[in-house]
Amino acid sequence: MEGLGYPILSTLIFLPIAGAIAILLIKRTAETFIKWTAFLISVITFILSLPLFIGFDKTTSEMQFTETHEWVPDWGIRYALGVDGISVLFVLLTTLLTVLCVTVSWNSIKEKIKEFYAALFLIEGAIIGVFSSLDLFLFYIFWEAMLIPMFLLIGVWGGPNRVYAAIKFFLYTLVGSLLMLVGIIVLYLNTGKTFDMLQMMAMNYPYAMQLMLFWAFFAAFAVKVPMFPVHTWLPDAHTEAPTAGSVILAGVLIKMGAYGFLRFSLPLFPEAAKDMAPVMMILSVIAIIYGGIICLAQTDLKRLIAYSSVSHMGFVTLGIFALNTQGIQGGILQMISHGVVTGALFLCIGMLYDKTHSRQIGDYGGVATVLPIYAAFFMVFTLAAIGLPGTSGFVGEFLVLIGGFTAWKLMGVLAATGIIIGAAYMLWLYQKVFFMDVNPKIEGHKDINIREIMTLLPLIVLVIWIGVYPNTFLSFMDVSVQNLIDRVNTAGMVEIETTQEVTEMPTEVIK
Amino acid sequence: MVPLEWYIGLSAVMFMIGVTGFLIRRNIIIMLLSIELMLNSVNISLVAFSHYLQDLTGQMLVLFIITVAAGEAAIGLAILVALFRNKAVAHTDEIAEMKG
Amino acid sequence: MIVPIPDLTPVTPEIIMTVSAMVLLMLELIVKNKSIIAFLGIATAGAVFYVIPMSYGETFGGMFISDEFSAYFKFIFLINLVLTILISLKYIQRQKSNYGEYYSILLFATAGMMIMASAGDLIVLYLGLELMALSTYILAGIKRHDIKSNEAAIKYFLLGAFSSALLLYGISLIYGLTTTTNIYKIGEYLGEAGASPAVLLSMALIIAAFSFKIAAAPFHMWAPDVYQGAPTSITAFMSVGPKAAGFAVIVRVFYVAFAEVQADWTAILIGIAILTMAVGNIMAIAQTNIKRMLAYSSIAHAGYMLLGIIAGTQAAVEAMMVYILIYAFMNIGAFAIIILLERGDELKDYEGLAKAHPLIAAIMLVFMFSLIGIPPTAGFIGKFYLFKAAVDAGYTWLVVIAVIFSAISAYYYLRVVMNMYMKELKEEAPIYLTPSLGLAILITVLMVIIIGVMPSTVSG
Amino acid sequence: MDKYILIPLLPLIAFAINIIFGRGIIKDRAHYIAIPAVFGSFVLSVIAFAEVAGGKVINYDIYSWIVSGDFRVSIGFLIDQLTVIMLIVVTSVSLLVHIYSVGYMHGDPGYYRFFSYLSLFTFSMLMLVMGNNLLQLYLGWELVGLCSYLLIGFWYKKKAPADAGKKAFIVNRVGDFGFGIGVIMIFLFLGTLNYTEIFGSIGMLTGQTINIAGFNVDLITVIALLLFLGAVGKSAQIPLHVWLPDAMEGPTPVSALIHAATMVTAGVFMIARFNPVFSLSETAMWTVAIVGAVTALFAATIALVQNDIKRIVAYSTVSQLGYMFLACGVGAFGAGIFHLYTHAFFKALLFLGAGSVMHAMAGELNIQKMGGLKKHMPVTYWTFLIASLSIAGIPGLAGFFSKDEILWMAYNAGSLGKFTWIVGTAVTALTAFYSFRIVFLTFHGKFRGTSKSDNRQEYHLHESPKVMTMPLVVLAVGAVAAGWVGIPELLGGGNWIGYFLEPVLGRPEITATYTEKWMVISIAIVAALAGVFMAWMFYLLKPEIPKNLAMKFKNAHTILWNKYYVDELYDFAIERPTKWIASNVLVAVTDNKIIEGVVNGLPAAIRNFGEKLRKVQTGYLQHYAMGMAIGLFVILALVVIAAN
Amino acid sequence: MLPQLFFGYFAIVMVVLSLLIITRRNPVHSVLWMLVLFFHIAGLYLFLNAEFLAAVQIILYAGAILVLFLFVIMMLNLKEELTVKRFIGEWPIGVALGTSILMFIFLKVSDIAQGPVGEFTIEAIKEETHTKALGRVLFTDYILPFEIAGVILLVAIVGAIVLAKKKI
Repeated sequence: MEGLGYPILSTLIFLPIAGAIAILLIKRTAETFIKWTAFLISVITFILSLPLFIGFDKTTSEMQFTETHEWVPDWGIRYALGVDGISVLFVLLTTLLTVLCVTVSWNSIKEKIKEFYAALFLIEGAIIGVFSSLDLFLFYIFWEAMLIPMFLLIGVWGGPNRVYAAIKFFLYTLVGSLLMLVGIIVLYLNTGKTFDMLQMMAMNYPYAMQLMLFWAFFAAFAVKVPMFPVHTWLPDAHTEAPTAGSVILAGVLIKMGAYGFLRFSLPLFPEAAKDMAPVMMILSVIAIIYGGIICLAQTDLKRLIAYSSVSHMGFVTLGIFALNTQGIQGGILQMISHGVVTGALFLCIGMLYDKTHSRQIGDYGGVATVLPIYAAFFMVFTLAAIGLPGTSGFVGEFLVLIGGFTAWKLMGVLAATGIIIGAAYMLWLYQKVFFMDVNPKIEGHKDINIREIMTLLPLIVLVIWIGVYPNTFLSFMDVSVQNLIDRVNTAGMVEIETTQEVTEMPTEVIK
Repeated sequence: MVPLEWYIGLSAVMFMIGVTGFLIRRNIIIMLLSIELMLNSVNISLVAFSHYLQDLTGQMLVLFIITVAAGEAAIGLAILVALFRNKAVAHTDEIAEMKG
Repeated sequence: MIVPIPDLTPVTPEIIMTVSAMVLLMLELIVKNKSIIAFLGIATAGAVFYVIPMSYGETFGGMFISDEFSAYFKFIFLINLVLTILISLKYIQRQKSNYGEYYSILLFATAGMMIMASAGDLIVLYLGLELMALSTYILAGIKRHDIKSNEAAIKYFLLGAFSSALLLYGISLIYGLTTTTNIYKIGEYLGEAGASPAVLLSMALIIAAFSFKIAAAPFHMWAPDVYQGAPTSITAFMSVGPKAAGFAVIVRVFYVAFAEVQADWTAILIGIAILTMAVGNIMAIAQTNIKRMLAYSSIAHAGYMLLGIIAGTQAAVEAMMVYILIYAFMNIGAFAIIILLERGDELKDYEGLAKAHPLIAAIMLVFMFSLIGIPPTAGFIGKFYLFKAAVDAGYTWLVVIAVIFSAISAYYYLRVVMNMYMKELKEEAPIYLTPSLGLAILITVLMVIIIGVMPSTVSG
Repeated sequence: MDKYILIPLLPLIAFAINIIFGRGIIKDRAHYIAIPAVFGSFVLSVIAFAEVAGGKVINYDIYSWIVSGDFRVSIGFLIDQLTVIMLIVVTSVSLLVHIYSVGYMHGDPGYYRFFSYLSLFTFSMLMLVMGNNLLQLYLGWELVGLCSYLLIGFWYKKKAPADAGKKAFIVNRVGDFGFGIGVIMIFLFLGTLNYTEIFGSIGMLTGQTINIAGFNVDLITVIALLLFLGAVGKSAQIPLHVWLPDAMEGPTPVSALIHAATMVTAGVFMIARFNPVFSLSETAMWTVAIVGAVTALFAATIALVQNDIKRIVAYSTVSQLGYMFLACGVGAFGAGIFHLYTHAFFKALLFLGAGSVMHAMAGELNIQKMGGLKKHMPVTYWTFLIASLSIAGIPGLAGFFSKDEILWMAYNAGSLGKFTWIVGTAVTALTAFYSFRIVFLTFHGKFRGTSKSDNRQEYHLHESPKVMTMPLVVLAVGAVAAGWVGIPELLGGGNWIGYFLEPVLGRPEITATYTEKWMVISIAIVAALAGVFMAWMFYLLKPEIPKNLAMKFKNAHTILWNKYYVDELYDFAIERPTKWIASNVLVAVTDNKIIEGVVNGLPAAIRNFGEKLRKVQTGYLQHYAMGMAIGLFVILALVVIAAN
Repeated sequence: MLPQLFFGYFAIVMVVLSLLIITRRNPVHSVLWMLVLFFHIAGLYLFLNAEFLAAVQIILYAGAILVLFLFVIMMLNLKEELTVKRFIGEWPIGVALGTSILMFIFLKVSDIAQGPVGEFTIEAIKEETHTKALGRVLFTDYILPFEIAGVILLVAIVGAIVLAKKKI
């Protein structure tokens, strides 16, 4: 960064990775030491990420904290990092959630502890890389590299059906990503052999190509989001992953898809995005309603939350493809909120699971009697999940609904039914688990301890903060989102100056 | 004067007889013989070409083919001997332990 | 009559290689410790490596060409040789096949490959190919007390001889059509005289023969059996060397000699490439033996490599060459791990490996992900380079097919990872770690990661 | 001005303190924090009232809440005549309920929780009424819904309260769905959510239409009806009334505060607040009026046969809310608010009285098992009686004046108004009947509960403690005197409240004559008295009549007893199909069969294909050679075809 | 006319011999028929003015390679060999493949366009004698392949020893 004297984004990416290696070098038996090292690394990373929050210039849509180095000059690949209003919050969310992932895993991970934390940090580094890459190649590297540790996280430390879930997760996302890779290559060849995202955004691609590339990128992003009908990996992955894995998955990983739409699909293929927006909105609304109703039939806590993520992410994509300020800002805020809230819900479920080793809703009941503090925390997150005003869930959802309604009234109305369904399944869940007679299986358990309270507290603060004063966060993205919308709206109407000649060898898209 | 095509035709027929022999015989030694047959048919066409094109390259190649054929036969039969030592089989369908 | 002495500079590497191989043969009689022979082999490789850049030129009336192209392939052959020797050292002892000849035959095979890469004449090409082939037949069957090794050798030998016969028939036809066996002269002549239909016949036969060498479908069927039956070190050697040599001659023969009929052979190779990717990947899924699985995987990789030939641009050929290099590292690396873990080579033998040997499992993981093509490993860079070149040449649709197959491939590579990391350890897993093997693994894994992280090492 | 921020803030602070420190430090002393806070709010409300009465309207923003592009919403206050009336109602009833709860909730393990929820509720309700924009209203709206949920389900260990809380929340959400869309539409067409700006520019939309499923519908009507849907949910009108009777599972003070006096009236408040919008759409107005009238009648009929004391009062609340909507629907927003105001006192009193009875009866709710409590708990009896008289519309009491105003306005409002007037009058009689049915069955006659010998329930009968009776007395005063601010000119009053609210709510034009007004009043009085008389006859004079009637009109009784089967209808038409679809279609078919079928099926198919292909790889050399030959054959075939 | 008749005889006999080789049940018979075939091939070489190759064909092929085959056949259990199946089950497919590929080749070869004529006319070779001409070319132009061929033979020898020697 300009005044800080150190490359903050690189630090955020490589500190966790270095940390992962460091942890691997610690002796296996020194468990406490491993845990504290992990905690320290995560906290330092988080603290180092704070300058992004404080020093961010909200008045410009330019990339900030940029770093550029030549990497593979022959292929026009640069190591270029930077954040703007769209991505900066995700970086912060990632660093925050990682800290909480470390603390929540304190006692629940008993095997291969150091590998676990190493995987966690590798994921963190890769995800921050995804959110801060300004070079498409670099972006893709991080995007894919994240798969490896996540695959292991689910597959090694997950639940009984973890292997299936891990492979499903991997293959699902890989298929999408590889199609995107082809798209990236086509894009690269048509931008004058560079992977510079800013340069690409300044280009106008032919419509037919835009359309094809839009779907190629869609394949990758829709799977990650996940949009209907490519969502079925999510319930399995969430259900089987260890708590920290679920938190990372729900908290930031699936945001990568929606972020991809914002960062690539809209600015790179504006005309295609505009034309395809109705399709995307329909898919989003299906996801909202489908994901919501299907929750009513779930018997597994994590599975329910997973399906609710499908529903909530439907709001996000709806907002994004509403292609207006409220929609997109709402979408982003909803992502942040969903990251916090669903992350928190998974943390909570993880804590409960640590005590009872069951995720079946039927095994619970009367938890509020036995674990009142825990119940209170869970209540707050439940309320945020159902979008109660004053909590983070409301602002994003409401803005999305405004945006969605403005863009297409019918879809706005249908999406709004999501808030009824949302209340129905979340309250049903809360009642089954926390109210009524105490299930003998949970009798006698201690309430959550101070470590767990401290894990959840920051998220409560965020939930309320976003709900009560969302402008802190909205102001980050204001200019960037406006810029993005201008880009989409002017596409095809105004000839945007291209900074570079179209390549000397025009590549045919389809031969 | 015999047309070149006749030689080529003869060579092709012999070659394909060799191929067919290779494809249908179970006995490894006869398969080896089939390969020799194929090589010889190639030789015939090469010598014919050489003669008609008034160029010695073809005959050179024939020389090398004969040499290599000798080497090949030696190696092939050595492998066969090694196989016999372990298992007295001489038919291809009896050496199908690895498959799938 | 005075026989002019031809310029020997371009053939120096081959001469060193063959002479050294002969010396090793003789040393075998007097040296008890076979490791010394092995190290001499490595030293030879070093010397050859040193000599290659100085040997550029054409000699023997254009029969032998040493250029950058051949030098690059020779470089791959040498890496292949060195790594194979490193992983063989103790392994062949354990396999009770510790003959000194083993190393000299390896050297002969490498010499054959080098001759192939440099061949400017079909006769030289054929002889180089036979030198390589005969050596590999021997090596495949070198565990002569082992029925599987015998079986592998006999299958490889018979089918190899069959494919050589096809090649020869093709050569004889093209000779008849052009009165020459010189690759460049054939190209020139066909360029002037135009291609008669019989040229296509010859081309078809030669494609069949070369497809056999690179194990492309439907000429691949020998590969799984031979890879499985041959000693693992030789499997590693075979999966890279002959394949790379095959690609070297394909490039030279098709781009130079058959340039006139490029459209035709491209069309055929597209079909072969798709079939190869399909067969390799789909059948690998059904495998339970890891060597067999890697055999099918190597078939599939040949399919990807063919993309580079099909695309037909300079960049694409370069990409293919880079891919082969990367493939050499990751594939030999994977085989090295198999050697290390001589508990068996069934997939289930890998269960719980991560628990017993976390580092080894992690390295295997790197190789597997590299074979899938996940960044930041070299496998991704290779695929990316190749796909980029193919798209640039207009074969987007073919790349999409390749991409789908490579997604399918993830399934079986992941099964290895899954077995290592997500299954319980059932019995003790002894490993045979020797310094040389460790060195080989270290080199391969480092190269896989370095190329993956710094693609500029290969992008030039 | 800044002092007004304290009105909602004080309860919020109390909530925060209680919820954070309640478990550890405060425990049973929670009321020491909650009551002063509410009292502070009350005092400030009175000050605000004085200021507004002095002709001042306070409207200011505190901070920008959500800013996104041209969407800007603030947190801010609008304190005008309507608001101050609501402020007084909310803070005073809340204060009394707080005090009452000290006694009522004494010894409950969730004591601190109860008070923190009450504080939160007070805060939310105040935010609702004080907001100067629609979204803040929505904020309060949802938050009171939350508090309602929390407080209904306060005794969460039992299933019924937990179910009831959930039901309340979800049914309210259905209303909020419409409300939310209404809010969005207002923003979409007017570009603002601020009240003053909305009311200033709503006129622009007259005549505009919106296309819904091919029909062109008047835009303002759509907006108004969407908002009204929210009100229907919150104020428990048909068809979303189902949650309110169930909500009686909560502690009685909650029923008094939330489900009688304040929260449920938020719908009425909202409609009154949006009178400039509603006034522009006749369709919307009539919808409101008819829904109100039908609800009033419908709920009153159900109340006739129920036995649960709180449920009867709950249905009475639904019915009275119907009255208020009726008033709004005929354009008499002032009358609606007036009734809201008086209703707050007598209905809170009824609930608290019922609570007092329950307290004495150890939780017994069935009025058939009560009787003769008059002598055991005189304060409760007399205050309850006053409330009943008030609700029945006995002249001189608060209920009489407000109800009379509504009936008169309905009569005044044209032909459809006449219909609503008839319904309203009928409901007056019914109201009087069921109110006194409670009074007579509970307090008069002989005790019918468990006798001394077995459960000693009767032995336990006692008057409630001072802390509980004192609020009853205060409320009784309200139930009597609250109406006096609105005595119509005809009866010598000045209808002060009507004029006070006129700047905000306006007043419909009076077309009917004095004679007609006298007629309306007298008919209402007669109806009320008839109702009381009938109740006396049925339950004190000849107790066998009800049974005979029930036998005679068995079907009708069953329908009323089962509340017109609305719950069952919802269960049958919505809940079950949804759950069925969720598990039998979405999970079983779409997800597991179709999508997973493809997702898992494709790899499986590839694998199967691989297994099949393996058979080709037989291990026989010849087969491999044949493979090569076939390959060569195909290539040659292609070459031949290409060449020809 | 005579050359054609001569060629006709050779062609017919060679095809018949080839068919005999691949169809005989007894491998020894096949080898012996092969021997006859090799003599005919040598005759054909003579006919094509390649007398050195004819000699090599007899000496090397007939004299060395076939004898090697016979040695190995001795290891077989000939009695058993005479009772078992000769062909694989799918032999018709093999035959069909062979014939159809042959058809394709004929289709193509029928219009074969000869390459340019080289310098070694029959007269030139006759003048120099075939063996000398061949030798001269072999040791000048084809010295490299010659050397490689030598290495191949070396490898073959070594390989044969490694694979076939009894003592491990």
